[in-house]
Amino acid sequence: MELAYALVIGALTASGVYLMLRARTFPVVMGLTLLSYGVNLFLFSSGRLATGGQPIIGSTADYADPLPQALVLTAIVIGFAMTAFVVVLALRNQADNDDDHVDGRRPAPSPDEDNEEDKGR
Amino acid sequence: MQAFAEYLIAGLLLTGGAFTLIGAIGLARLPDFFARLHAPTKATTLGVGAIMLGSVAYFTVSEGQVHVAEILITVFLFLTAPVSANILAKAAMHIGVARTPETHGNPWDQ
Amino acid sequence: MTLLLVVLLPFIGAIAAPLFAQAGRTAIAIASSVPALVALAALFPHWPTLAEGGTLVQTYQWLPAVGLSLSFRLDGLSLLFALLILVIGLLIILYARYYLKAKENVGKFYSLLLCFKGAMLGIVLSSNLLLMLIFWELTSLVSFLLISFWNHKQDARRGARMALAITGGGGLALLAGILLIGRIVGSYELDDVLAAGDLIKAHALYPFALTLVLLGAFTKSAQFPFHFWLPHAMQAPTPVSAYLHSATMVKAGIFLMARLYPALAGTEQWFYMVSFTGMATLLIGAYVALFKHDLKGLLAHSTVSHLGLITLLFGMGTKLAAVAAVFHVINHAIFKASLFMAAGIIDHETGTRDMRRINGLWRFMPHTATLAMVAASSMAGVPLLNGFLSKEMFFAEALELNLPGIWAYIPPLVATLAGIFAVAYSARFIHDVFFNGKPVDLPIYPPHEPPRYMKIPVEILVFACIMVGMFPAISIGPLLYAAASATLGGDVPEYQLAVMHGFNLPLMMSFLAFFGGLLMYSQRQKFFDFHARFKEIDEKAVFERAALWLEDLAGRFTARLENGSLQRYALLLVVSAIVVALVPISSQGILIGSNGLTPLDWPTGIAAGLLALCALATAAMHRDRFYALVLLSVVGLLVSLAFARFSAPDLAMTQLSVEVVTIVLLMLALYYMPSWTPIETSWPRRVRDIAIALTAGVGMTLITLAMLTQPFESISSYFLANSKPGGGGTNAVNVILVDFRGFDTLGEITVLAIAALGIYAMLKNTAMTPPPGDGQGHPWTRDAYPVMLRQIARPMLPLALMVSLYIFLRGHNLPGGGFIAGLITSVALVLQYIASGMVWTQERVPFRYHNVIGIGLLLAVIAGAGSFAFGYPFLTTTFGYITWPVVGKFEVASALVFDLGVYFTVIGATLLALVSIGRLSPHSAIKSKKGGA
Amino acid sequence: MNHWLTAPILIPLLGGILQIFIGYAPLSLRRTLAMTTTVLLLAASVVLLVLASDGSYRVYAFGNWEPPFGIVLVLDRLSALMVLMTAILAFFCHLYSMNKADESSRQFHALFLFELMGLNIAFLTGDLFNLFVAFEVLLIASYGLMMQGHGTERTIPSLHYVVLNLAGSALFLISVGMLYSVTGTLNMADLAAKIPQVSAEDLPMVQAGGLMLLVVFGLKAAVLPLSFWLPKAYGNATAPVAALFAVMTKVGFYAIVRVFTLVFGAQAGALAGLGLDWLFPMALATLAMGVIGAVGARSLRTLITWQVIISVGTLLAAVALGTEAGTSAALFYMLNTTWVVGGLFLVVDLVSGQRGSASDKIVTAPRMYNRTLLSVLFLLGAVAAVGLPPLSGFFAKVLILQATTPGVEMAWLWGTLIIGSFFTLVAYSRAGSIVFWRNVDGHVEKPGKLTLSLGVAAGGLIAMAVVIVLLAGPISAYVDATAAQLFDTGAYLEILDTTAVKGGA
Amino acid sequence: MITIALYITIAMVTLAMLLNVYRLIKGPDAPDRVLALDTLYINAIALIILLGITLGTRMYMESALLIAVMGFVGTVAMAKYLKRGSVIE
Amino acid sequence: MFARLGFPQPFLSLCLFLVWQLLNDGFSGGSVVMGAILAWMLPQLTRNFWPERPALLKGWLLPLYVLRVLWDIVIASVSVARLVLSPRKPRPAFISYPLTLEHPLAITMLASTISLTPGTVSADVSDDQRILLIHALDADDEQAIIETIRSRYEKPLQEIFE
Ligand code: NA
Ligand code: NA
Repeated sequence: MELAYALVIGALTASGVYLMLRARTFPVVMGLTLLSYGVNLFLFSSGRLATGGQPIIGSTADYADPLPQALVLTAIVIGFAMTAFVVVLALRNQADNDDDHVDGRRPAPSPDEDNEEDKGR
Repeated sequence: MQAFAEYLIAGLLLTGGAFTLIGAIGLARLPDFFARLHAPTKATTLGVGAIMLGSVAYFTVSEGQVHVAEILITVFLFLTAPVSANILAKAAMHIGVARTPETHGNPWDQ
Repeated sequence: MTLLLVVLLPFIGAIAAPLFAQAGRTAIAIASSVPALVALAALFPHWPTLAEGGTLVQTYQWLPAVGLSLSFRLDGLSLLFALLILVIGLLIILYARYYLKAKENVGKFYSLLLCFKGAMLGIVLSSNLLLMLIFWELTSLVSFLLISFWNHKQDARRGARMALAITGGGGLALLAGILLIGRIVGSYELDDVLAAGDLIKAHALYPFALTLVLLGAFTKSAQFPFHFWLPHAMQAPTPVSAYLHSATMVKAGIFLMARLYPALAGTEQWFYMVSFTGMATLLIGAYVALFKHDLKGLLAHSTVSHLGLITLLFGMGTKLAAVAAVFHVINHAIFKASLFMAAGIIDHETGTRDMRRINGLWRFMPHTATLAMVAASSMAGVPLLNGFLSKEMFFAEALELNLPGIWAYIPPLVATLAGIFAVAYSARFIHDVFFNGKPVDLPIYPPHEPPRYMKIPVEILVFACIMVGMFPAISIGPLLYAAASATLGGDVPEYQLAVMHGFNLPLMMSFLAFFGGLLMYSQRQKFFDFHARFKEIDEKAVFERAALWLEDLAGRFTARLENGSLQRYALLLVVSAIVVALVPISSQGILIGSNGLTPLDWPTGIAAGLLALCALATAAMHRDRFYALVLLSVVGLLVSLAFARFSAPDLAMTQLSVEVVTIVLLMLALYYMPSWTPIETSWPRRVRDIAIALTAGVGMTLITLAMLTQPFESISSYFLANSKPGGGGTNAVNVILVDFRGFDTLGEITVLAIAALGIYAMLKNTAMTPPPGDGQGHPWTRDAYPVMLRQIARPMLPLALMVSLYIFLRGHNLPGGGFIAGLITSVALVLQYIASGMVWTQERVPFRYHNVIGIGLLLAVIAGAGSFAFGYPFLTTTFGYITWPVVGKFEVASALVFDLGVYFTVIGATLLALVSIGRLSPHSAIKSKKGGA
Repeated sequence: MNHWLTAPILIPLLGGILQIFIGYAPLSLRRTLAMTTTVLLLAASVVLLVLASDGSYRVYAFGNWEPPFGIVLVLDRLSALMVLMTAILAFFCHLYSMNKADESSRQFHALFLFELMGLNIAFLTGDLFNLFVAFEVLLIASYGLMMQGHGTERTIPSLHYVVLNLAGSALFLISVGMLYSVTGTLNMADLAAKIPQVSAEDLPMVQAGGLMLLVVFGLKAAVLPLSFWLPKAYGNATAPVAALFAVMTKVGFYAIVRVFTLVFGAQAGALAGLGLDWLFPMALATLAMGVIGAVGARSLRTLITWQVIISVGTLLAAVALGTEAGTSAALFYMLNTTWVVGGLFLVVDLVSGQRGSASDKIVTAPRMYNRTLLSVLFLLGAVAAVGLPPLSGFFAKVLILQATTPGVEMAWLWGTLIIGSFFTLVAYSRAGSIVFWRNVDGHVEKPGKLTLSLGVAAGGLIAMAVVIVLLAGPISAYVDATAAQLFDTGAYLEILDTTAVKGGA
Repeated sequence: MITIALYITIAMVTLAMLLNVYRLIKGPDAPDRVLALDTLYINAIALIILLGITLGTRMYMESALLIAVMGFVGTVAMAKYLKRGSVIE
Repeated sequence: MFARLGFPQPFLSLCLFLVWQLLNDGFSGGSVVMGAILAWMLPQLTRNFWPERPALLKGWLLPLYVLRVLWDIVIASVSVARLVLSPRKPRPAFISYPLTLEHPLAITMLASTISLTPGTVSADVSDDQRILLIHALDADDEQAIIETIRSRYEKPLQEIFE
């Protein structure tokens, strides 16, 4: 069980990080979202995994750790606010630069400046 | 638990599962989008409905107290599934998704 | 108080002086003289004590933590320098009264001059090395402003910058040196330092301390190779040159060597570093001075040379040499100040300083010429003038220097050679300016004698030259003795102050220098031709080029690193995190903890597989944005299933609601963006990114695995135990959120509120052009609000409100709560916006979302602050049970009010954000004109 | 429980809520109320400093839940100092903003006040996760503030800033998870108590978590290699915002000082001094990078932004010495650099307003109307920033230099700091002399007006460099005591003995 | 018996999810993907109910209810995006 | 009468009352009181969002209709299941169904019913709301489908609504 759970977090992190390193705002936002899924699952599991142990007093015999759940709840909400903000910022970028490149609309690279981030633009 | 209840619950669950699966198979198998649209709207909705009923039965019997909240979910699904289907169909017509050549009639321009 | 007052007075004057600027130049000059006059009067009573080698120390505490005290010391040495500063300062004030034009900013000038005077007095009177350093750097700073007094001139700015860089930089080295001395001695008080000479010299840090201190001294006193700033500082108005660059500031380095002589001198390092630097400076300065066509340039290089001479004397390390050095400080200050003033008069009256144009001034200003010729003779070392006396002592000391072998000849040789040059350039100063035919093309013609009072300072100084030269013992003897005594720590050698010491080797050298110099001047054309073969280096231009080059290099280096690429910055962050996390993990290894793995049930396994698959697919398919978005939704759904699977119903619900709103948000944004991401990066870079992403993923997997299999104990049992009795709710998560850690939640809803406000502000005046059709080029459909959707949306609203109320009310005891309820309400309203449009819905919403946010936050605060009234801390909750007929027993909890705050904030924030984006749509604007759907 | 502890949080919160409601009220009313809030906050901060200066710890347990179970605010000398420093900076920035900057959106004052709230939570909280929440509050407010103002030039820098900080927040949560998964607690004092007892098996987890926390704080503080986002972000923000942000990097600094002396301090057993050996070279590299950036700067604002990075490097290098003296010196330096850099941002804004299209670029331009005043302010600011006497920067630098003990560390620190100061001096003198002195005739049309309040705001912050010198004795005594209190971690742990309030009034 | 039925039902629902993801990835058009997602939402409802029965608790019931509400809005938003571009206009 | 008591939409209020009972797993003292309050309050709160009154002339016929549809759903699902599982290729068709219903809510209900019942999905409603586009999964006889819908669903709905 733990291995599957850990692999899921690994997959979320890897895809999140990869997308975060892209050059356009939209994939970056999606990457951050994936990353935050991974992080939330991670933080959640810092109280260890439990089955049927919902921390509702009286509903079960053994309770899961409620604290990480509360923390993750806070983290989800904050993450939501942050995502909303960054999405709108990406929109502003699109509006201001008529482009959604994370570095804005940049002048064409001059020949002496071999800037590898510029390749393909 | 009474045997009758057990049969009922098991039957409802299995029926539900089966319809759910059939809906999914339909979604996977049917030839074009409009055909696939039928599967979840009907089979899956019904499947989930059956499972809900199973749950209602299960908890009502096992806890000896009426539990009907699941019905609300089912009602909800019945209300919304046709709308989802409608708007998805509109989207598909707009995009002009491929149809099987056997199709009679034409979709509308959007 | 006296000494503190002496130092402070000029600063007070500096603040006061500009106030007199309106009253005219005379008034401000008089006002500016007051501090010096008062200071002289204050110092006078101490003379008897000092003359006998006494010392006056006054100390006030300031910053004991640093070792810094307001500690002042008056002894012979500091008195000598203080007198130079005060007396020459007074003369400069008088001189400047006539030098500056009425329209110039005299207020600023006198203010800066007084600042400088104060700083300079601070240096010489400080008895705490750190305090001295403060004044030291202050002189650099003020001199920067004085040199650039005419800051519209490029040369003035450049000269000032260069001077600041060199002297300020030297000051930094001095700071380090002083801190090292302080570390060795354990105190910065001069008494302690001077008493600890042996300790210092024996310490391992001594070479460092010495080098750093000397760096400070050498830069300030324009020693080779740092001498070049001084000639370029001549862009300053002449009073400044006369004051700073002959008499005072450049002597600060000399003063420092004299002051720390007992503590630092007497070692081989000292000898070699100081004497060789002095020797080089002496020669180079004298040589270059001869060839300068600029009057002040000649004087400046001559100053460099004389400073080298004094340094050399200190470097020799004998007591007599030190006495000679102190003596030459006085003499040089006197004749050089008068020469600068004379040069200033000439500049003032002719409009130029170029000696190739200035000729035959004797005819036009005989009085000034006489004064200048006497002073220049003193500079040349002509007998009966003060310059001769100290130079004679210098020659004598040069002969006494016991270097091994052939090296023994070097100092006298250098001394004589420098003497020859000195005579030559002095001769040039006299002949080339006052004789040598007629003036050429002077800007002001004919030149006149300057105003009467402008010459008085020069007269006084020239008179001093003669007095000291002829009656040294009476005129300067006691002061020199006191100063030398203070320098040497009371151990003054036998020396005689006489006009003639008989016919001896030093006198021979003087004669040789005198006639050699005259000969050299008479053959000057040959030397000029020889010199012209070498390209003259314009140090200022070199410095400027170096600065530009440095700026350019730094700029390019910076731009290379700070290249504005988010991808790079993000990569650095990710790699940093990976490195710091993997180092301990890989070095000590954590894999599976002692709890081991639990078996995996296959539905969970399949769901986990699907989750991982869809996550990876999102990354892989990210170029098709809508597709990736759908995949992302699946991930979100599966994550919420995972929460449910592992006992977190609240999280499952929250995750799900948030995920849907997020997707709506992303789609709102995607409308205005390309629906397809182009390939931007080369494949090696993508491979690199994949490798890094995989490393991060593997790292997180390992960490998670280790974490999940370690045994663990937490504070949570407390929450479970107190949730019901203490918090009044059976949903421990909710009780944590609204009670145990309610403050987190307050912060969290504040974040939501701020985000929404920020989004609103960001989009307020933004205009976007939406694409006319989708990515495949289909125009959008006509039907904005399909009838079925509109019809179903209507009953959905009351229905969803009911559900959200249900979720809200039960949240304290069962899964649910304000946040989820808020999102359900929001989503129900969003459905109205989607189904019936912006304008239609907005017309029906009877409140501003801003106010909803405000009310939400306010409710939360009020719920929290209610406990103040009962003497409990913020956010303390209370609850009770009420029994009503029919309804039965139900709970009333103050936490519910807090949760209601959460509820409203969520609604307000979510909708404000979504509506702000929705408002961008031009469609909604057009519709609003028509008045609704 | 002393309710004063909540004042620096509740005052701006209530003020901010009020601003939300009165978004459409006349500007003068909004300004009056906003200023009132900031002044009240300043007053409360002074009260807190007075309270803290008795050297005790004051604990405020939210919800009356005793630590480590509830969230506590802990007031000690350090937090009081941070709160007051911020309040003073904020007062002047806010005053400055009330000229024009706050007209760019109706949300300005709300965002500004919420920013202060977040900062104060961060400085006062004694709970690691609450620190995360505080970070988020101040970050989201800072995102909003950063986007204030017209024009499009700040969008990209803000985007970079936001994305990096979102990634940073993710890292923060991972770190919290890692630490919680071993210690089972979030209260910093409790963490400090439990870290020494961590088993060998769990050690790498805590170590990795701690170091990732260092990366997070390092990102906020803008330590190399995580500092490149800063120059353009600060450089493009409106002046009062950029000036207020002078304190933002100090939050990272504060967090490092707080967490790494308390939780991973000398008593932390196998983990004592965690991260310091990473921090020291990175801090020096940051310092060097800041100097290089400053030398290469082609506009005044860029120069100041690199000064921010120089400050960070200097601060953290001193802290990374891991000594009481180093920390004390760093705190002294922090006061100087925060106020002065804030003031410089304001001065530069006034300068650029009077130079037309030349703005703050280091080029020839028409002469400024208020050249004398502005040049004096810039000069004073530069002197304080470079660390020349007689202003506060010098004393700070001396304290830092004195804090080292002979050895390799000393050579590196002294070398970098002194050589760095030299080049910074060169950069400032070049920039200042060109901007203020290399003029063409005439003035620009429609220059930015230098009103009294603008002058007071900019001058006030610069004048703090003088105030620090005048109060150098008491301040140095205070920071010494602060460092001593910080290093006496045993006393901090006593906050765990706090009990709930019994009975009501 | 219920246990076995439950087991089989869970198997069928899980399998259904697999098939849905297959359709989601295969496409070929965007509406197919949204349809698959919508079906996944409904399957998730079933799965949660089944989880509740397995665990013998009704604590997850509202999660299922929520998926029904939220999933619908999500689907509608996506479909509207596909045909109108502007979800809220 | 109901409107004067503050029940602008009595049918909606009834539904809401029942929904509350469902949510609370059946009737209890508390749920009835609360349900009644909400049934009164929520329609008030949201009345602006439902401007056009649903003209439910014979609301009591609705349950019958619902039962019929439920039964048809079961049938529909079975038939779809057969189709899905059988190897035979279906013969789909787009059918334009001329509406006689006029009220949009009635049209929506009809369209929904069609979507939930055998082999048909409502794909679109024409802009003038006079024609319904139906996609039939397996249409042997398009006219028969139209007739079935007309008699089995549209007629009863017309009775309920108009
Ligand atoms: Na001449
Ligand atoms: Na520069």
